[in-house]
Amino acid sequence: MRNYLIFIQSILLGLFLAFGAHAQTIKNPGILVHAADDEATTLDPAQVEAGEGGETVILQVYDRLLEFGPSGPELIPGLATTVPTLDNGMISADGMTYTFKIREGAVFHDGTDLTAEDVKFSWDRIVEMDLPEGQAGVISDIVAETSVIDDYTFQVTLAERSASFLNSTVVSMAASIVSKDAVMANGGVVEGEPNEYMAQNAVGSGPYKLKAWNRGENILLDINENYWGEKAKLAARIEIGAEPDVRVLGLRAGNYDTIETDPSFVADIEGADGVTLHTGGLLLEPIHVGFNLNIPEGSLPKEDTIPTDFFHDPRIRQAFNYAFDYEAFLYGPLAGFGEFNPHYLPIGIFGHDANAPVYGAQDKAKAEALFREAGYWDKGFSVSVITEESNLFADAALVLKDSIEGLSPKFRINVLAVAEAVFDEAHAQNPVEYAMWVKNADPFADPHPYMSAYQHPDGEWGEVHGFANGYRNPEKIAELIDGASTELDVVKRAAMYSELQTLLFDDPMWLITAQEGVTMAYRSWVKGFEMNPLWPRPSLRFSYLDK
Amino acid sequence: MDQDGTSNSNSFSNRLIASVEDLKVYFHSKKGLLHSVDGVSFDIVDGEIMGLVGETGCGKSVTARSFMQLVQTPPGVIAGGKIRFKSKKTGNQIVDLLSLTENQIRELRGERIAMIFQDPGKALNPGLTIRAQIAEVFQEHRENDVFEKAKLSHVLKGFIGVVLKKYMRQETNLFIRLLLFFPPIRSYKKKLDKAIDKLVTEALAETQIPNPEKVMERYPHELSGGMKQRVMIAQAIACNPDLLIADEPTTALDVIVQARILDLIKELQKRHKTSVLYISHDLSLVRKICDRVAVMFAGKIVETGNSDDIFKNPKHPYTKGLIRASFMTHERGKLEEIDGINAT
Amino acid sequence: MQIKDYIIRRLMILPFLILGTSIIVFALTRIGGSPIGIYLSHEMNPAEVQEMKERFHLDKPVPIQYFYWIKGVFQGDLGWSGVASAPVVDVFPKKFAATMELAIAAGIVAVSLGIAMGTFAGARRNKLSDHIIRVVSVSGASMPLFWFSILLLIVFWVWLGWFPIGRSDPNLFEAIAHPTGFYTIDAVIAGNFAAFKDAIWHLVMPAVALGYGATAIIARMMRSSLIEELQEDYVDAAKAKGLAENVVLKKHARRNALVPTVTVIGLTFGFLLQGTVVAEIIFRWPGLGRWMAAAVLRGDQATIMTYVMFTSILFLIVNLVVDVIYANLDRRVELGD
Amino acid sequence: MALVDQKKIIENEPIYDSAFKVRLTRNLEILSNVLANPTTVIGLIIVILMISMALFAPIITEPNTPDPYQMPRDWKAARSAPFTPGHILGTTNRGGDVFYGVVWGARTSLKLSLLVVSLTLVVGVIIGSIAGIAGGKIDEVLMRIVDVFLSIPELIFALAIAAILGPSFTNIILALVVVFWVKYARIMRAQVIRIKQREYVDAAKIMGASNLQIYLKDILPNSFSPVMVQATLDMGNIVLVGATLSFIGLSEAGIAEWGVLVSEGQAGISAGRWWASTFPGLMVFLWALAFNLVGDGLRDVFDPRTETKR
Repeated sequence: MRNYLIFIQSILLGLFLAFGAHAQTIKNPGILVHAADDEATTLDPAQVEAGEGGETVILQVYDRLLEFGPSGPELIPGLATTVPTLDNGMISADGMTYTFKIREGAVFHDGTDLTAEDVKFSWDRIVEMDLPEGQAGVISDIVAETSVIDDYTFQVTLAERSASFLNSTVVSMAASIVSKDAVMANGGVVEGEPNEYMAQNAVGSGPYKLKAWNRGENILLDINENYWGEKAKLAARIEIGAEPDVRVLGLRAGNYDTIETDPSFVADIEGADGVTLHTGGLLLEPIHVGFNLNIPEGSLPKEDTIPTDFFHDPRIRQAFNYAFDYEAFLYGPLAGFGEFNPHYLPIGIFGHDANAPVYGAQDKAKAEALFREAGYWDKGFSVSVITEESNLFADAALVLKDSIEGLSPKFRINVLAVAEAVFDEAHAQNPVEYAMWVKNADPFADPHPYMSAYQHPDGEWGEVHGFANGYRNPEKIAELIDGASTELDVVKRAAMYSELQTLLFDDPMWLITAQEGVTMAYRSWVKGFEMNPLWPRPSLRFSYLDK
Repeated sequence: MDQDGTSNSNSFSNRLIASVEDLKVYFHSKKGLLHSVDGVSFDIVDGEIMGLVGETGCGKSVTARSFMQLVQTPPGVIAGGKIRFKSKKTGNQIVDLLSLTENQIRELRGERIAMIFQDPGKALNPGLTIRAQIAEVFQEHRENDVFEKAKLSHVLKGFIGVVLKKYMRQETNLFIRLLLFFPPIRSYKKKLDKAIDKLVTEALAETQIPNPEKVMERYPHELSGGMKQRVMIAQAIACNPDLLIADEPTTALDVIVQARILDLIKELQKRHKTSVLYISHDLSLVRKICDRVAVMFAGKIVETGNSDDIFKNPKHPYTKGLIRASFMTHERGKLEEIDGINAT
Repeated sequence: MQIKDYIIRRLMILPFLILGTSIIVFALTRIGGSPIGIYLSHEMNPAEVQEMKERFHLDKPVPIQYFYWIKGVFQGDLGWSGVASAPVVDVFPKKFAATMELAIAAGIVAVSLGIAMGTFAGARRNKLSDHIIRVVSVSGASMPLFWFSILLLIVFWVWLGWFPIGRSDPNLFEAIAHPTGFYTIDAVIAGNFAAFKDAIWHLVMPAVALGYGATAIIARMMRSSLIEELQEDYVDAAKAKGLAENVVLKKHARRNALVPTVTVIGLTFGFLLQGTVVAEIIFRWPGLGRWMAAAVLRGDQATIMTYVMFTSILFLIVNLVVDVIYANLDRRVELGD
Repeated sequence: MALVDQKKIIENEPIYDSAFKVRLTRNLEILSNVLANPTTVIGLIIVILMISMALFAPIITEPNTPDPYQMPRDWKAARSAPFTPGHILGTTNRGGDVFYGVVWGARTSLKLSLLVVSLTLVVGVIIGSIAGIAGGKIDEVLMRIVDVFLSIPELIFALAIAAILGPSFTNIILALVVVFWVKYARIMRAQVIRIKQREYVDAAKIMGASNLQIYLKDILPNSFSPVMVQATLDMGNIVLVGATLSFIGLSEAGIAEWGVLVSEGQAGISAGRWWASTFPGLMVFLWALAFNLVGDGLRDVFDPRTETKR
């Protein structure tokens, strides 16, 4: 017995001596440790979903023809040596043909040279594979034909004129350039089937090489010494799936250099020693509450008392928009980091009209009046809102619950915070079997994708959710959106979007809770910090950073 | 070693091996202090079989356990009295068993005073072989003999001796065990084991156990009740003690086995000239083997005397009742007992 | 009954138990609806969803799906884990080794500490040390692991910085080969002391957190069975032989008190295994538990199925082993049903 | 020696006397034995405090409308320290009042444990009784099913089920019921088989009692003590497992439940906001501790093995 005690004592003493007192110097020198939220599901540009963990890696490991610069939406050359414009003649006068001069001397990680052939192959590959989970549409919706002019010249012909081709297609992670040799040597291209090799390995030309992917643990990136541009200064390690609290604790302890942050963390990070909080600017992913105007009969949860055409009435949609406690959401969960922005053109995007009318503040009287007018004030209603659990979306749903239930005791909102997969499945149904949900938009650099995806009556969501059933004048809205997308005159285009915003104020299809502010926490020893919300999460290019 | 000087030494005559004087043992229980043994005095004459009789719960077992300081304290309290004991093999020193230190009493236990328990099924460790259990006695008290028998006396001094002694006293730790694994200590250890085997076999043989080498390797649950009690006896007399305390050694056994065990105890007692304190609730049994008897009732001795005298001429009413009660069982037992003996 | 017969009988029942478990678990996973969600994104259209369903046979009736699953199991295909972005079989061995390493470490902590504490307390019944150990052990069994782990994390990782979280320093981890998957053993094989120290270092916090509850359970059982044994006649008989207190305690009483404790140790294994889920989440241990937790939250049913099945098989085998050990240790009982 | 005699009388109590009076006196004695253990009494006091807190929750704090089991959220007062006016134990990240969560969490826990224990007890006792009384093939089949359920560690099983059913408090209850009934079935079956063989059951049979009568009058009451011990222990365990499931993220959003609160509050600890997870965590601990202490006390009394020798 005594032996045990002595043993334990000596162990504790040993521990203390060995690790009790070590100085607070830069931890993990030579390597950037980033704590991420999600595991990557795939590293294949042809398979990766927008906004998914794999994009974080693809951004660092692969190159694209053009990139977004360190801050803001301006484009800088990537593998293409110049950004095509009408002026330099690389965009044809009709706006249909784009020419890219490919950088000479770029080399893939496997040692092979990068040529225009690889570029064409990469673009064609994603269209040919056309994986349901991937983003083939980013290219196939807009590109009619790709061609190799010579070893270092690549040309694209569009299907129709587009104001957003460069800053939504060319820079997309889906348009990353992969090594043709590597793909052909490992499974080739098969329609409708993922390429397992590419999903788990990365043969790109970017500043980083994939060293190891320990699932559920970390992804290790090595510096690509043969990079054509400025070499990365630090190797990188992405810690996967760190819960918010672990991320915060790790950052405070100096074990992590950068962490994926959302505004709800700020209170936990502010004032911590050796930690810098980068704020300012806004993310381009408005958090929205969706209304379903296309509810299949008998599909709603049994607590719901609303009729299926509940949201066809614009007054009810307006009433929800008036009832929401924007301040509670912005100053509560978002900790003040963000903007009131209740319409679907985010601040910072071309076409956003600061003078357009917005909801922005809770107005219970107007909400009550509209509910009375629509005939639900005395009747009351109960409706379920589906969301992913334990994140800002759940908070937004709870604020919605508190706002609506605070209006009248006859109103009930049931928050169904479900697993991500359940949410995704519910969300992917057509028609969706829930009346409301909370989610955010995907970021774009151009107003058109927002408008077509989220407002157009025949757009991606408009079709699924039956927007045509609810708009006071769906034709007018469709016409405006379509017109703006092909309008190359900047002033005219801006006016069209401004008009749209006014129309959509009177006839809202979403409840935009807020536009989330940029918050990014990193150890103060990290040098050269740059972030751009247009880069995939966490909006960092590790190669810029040093410590 | 006699703790108290002159006053009592007079009363301890040379004839005696042990003497209990005004022993008081109490127990704390939920319902108050229980006077389990309340002023008991009796002597055990050297070489005799002394009987201690009384019904279950009257305090006889507690008295017996007091000899070895085996009464659990708490809840027990030794409230007073002395148990004086003459240790023949160490120059007839007279000691008070109750006031010995833990180490002192340990030297006596198993060596000078041994005990046979009521239920051999419970008193043998179910997890150890018979060999291991008997060997312990030799390992503890006969270290020199074992070394001599193994012809290893020469290694006793020095490092190897220390290791082997630790092994004998079962004070091994991981380090010692590791050492024992390597030659030459390993071979010494084997020799020691062999010597112990021999001693154990001899002890078992003495209790007329057939095939002691095989029995030795068995576990208690593989043996019959009678065999187990023989093992207990072998273990008790292994060191040839001065005083053997037999606490109802036959109660848990059936009648035929009872008789054999009784005979065995008596025979061994004669051969080794051991004194025996024989505890029983059965007066007729006691009469058969005991020279003298003390009758105990409710924590007190009510009558002491020659066993035949007490049986023929009981003075205390309790004794009378006890005799009447045991007479019937005795008669029944006797018939079966005779049959049993004839049959073998 | 002979031990051999008993084992054979139990081994014969084992496949049926496993089959039963698989049916129950599979049925349950399908009650909640199709597991397609993990493979979908909100941007897919119905045709694409249908395509995904076909890829994973989820367009078939449930019994057929079960058949596909069983068929897959026999072919060494446990499905595609949406959480790990890889086939379950590819990821499983690594995670399994990590979890086992943690569970075994915690088990070693629990068994050695539990037996020591239980013996210590039992031998000093109703003394101060006994009371302290009793309080510790009762509180251990009631302590929410998630809470205790958080406290450890705060104190030893954030405040004191003594112990790291995660499983290893990735650089050291990458530096050695991993033939067994047990990082400590791999480090020994590689003869890399730094890696070995690193492995032990990372194990300390989760193993202690996880082991605490089990320690409590074992200590409690050990204490009560030791007290029981100390009241047996053979203990008095051993004392009557003149043996030292320590020998009586260790060789006689403790040995027998260990017998019922062994069964509890078997149960403790289940306790440890399920505790890994919480401990691995909090300490970022890249094992099965953490994977399972992620799978649970994201509806990754291939992983859930595999994990539950595997855990229960492991649990059954451990229990069988424990029974056999128990039978070998305890001379008083014969094996029965 | 009067005490010894009394002990003998208790031991020799005629076992076929099934009269109510004997049972009552025995119960009273059991009660006094239970209360003799100070740790049990401490446990009992905590249990009573916890349950009163749960029962009087609407009086202690004003219930949130319309759903009192939802935390009242004052978003703008999020992350207030303890002793802020109106928030004696501070607030959570969502501005939920921690004191409200602690109090109503007790009610949630009581609801959870009572529902699960009573449901599992009924299911388990019925199945165990059927297996024990019927014997033969029915017994064999039922026990194999029980074996299958027992072969999956309970938290993992509950986790899997709760995950599949989707995150909600009701689903946690369901999952725990599916997992916890087995123990009762096992205990009950063993008891029934043991008691079936006792003399008084034979005696009752000879007296012409029907099987149901025997079951209700003799077997059921006499087999209840181990079931009750298990139920008491489970009252604590279930809250522990339930809180763990909530912690992992399987409960409803915004509900007043201790595990949810700990999980919500853990990130704040490093920033010095210890209160949001410490108090609810402490409550889970105390709740489990109290029921464990009482359960242990009961087991000590009911289980003759731990009765100490003189």
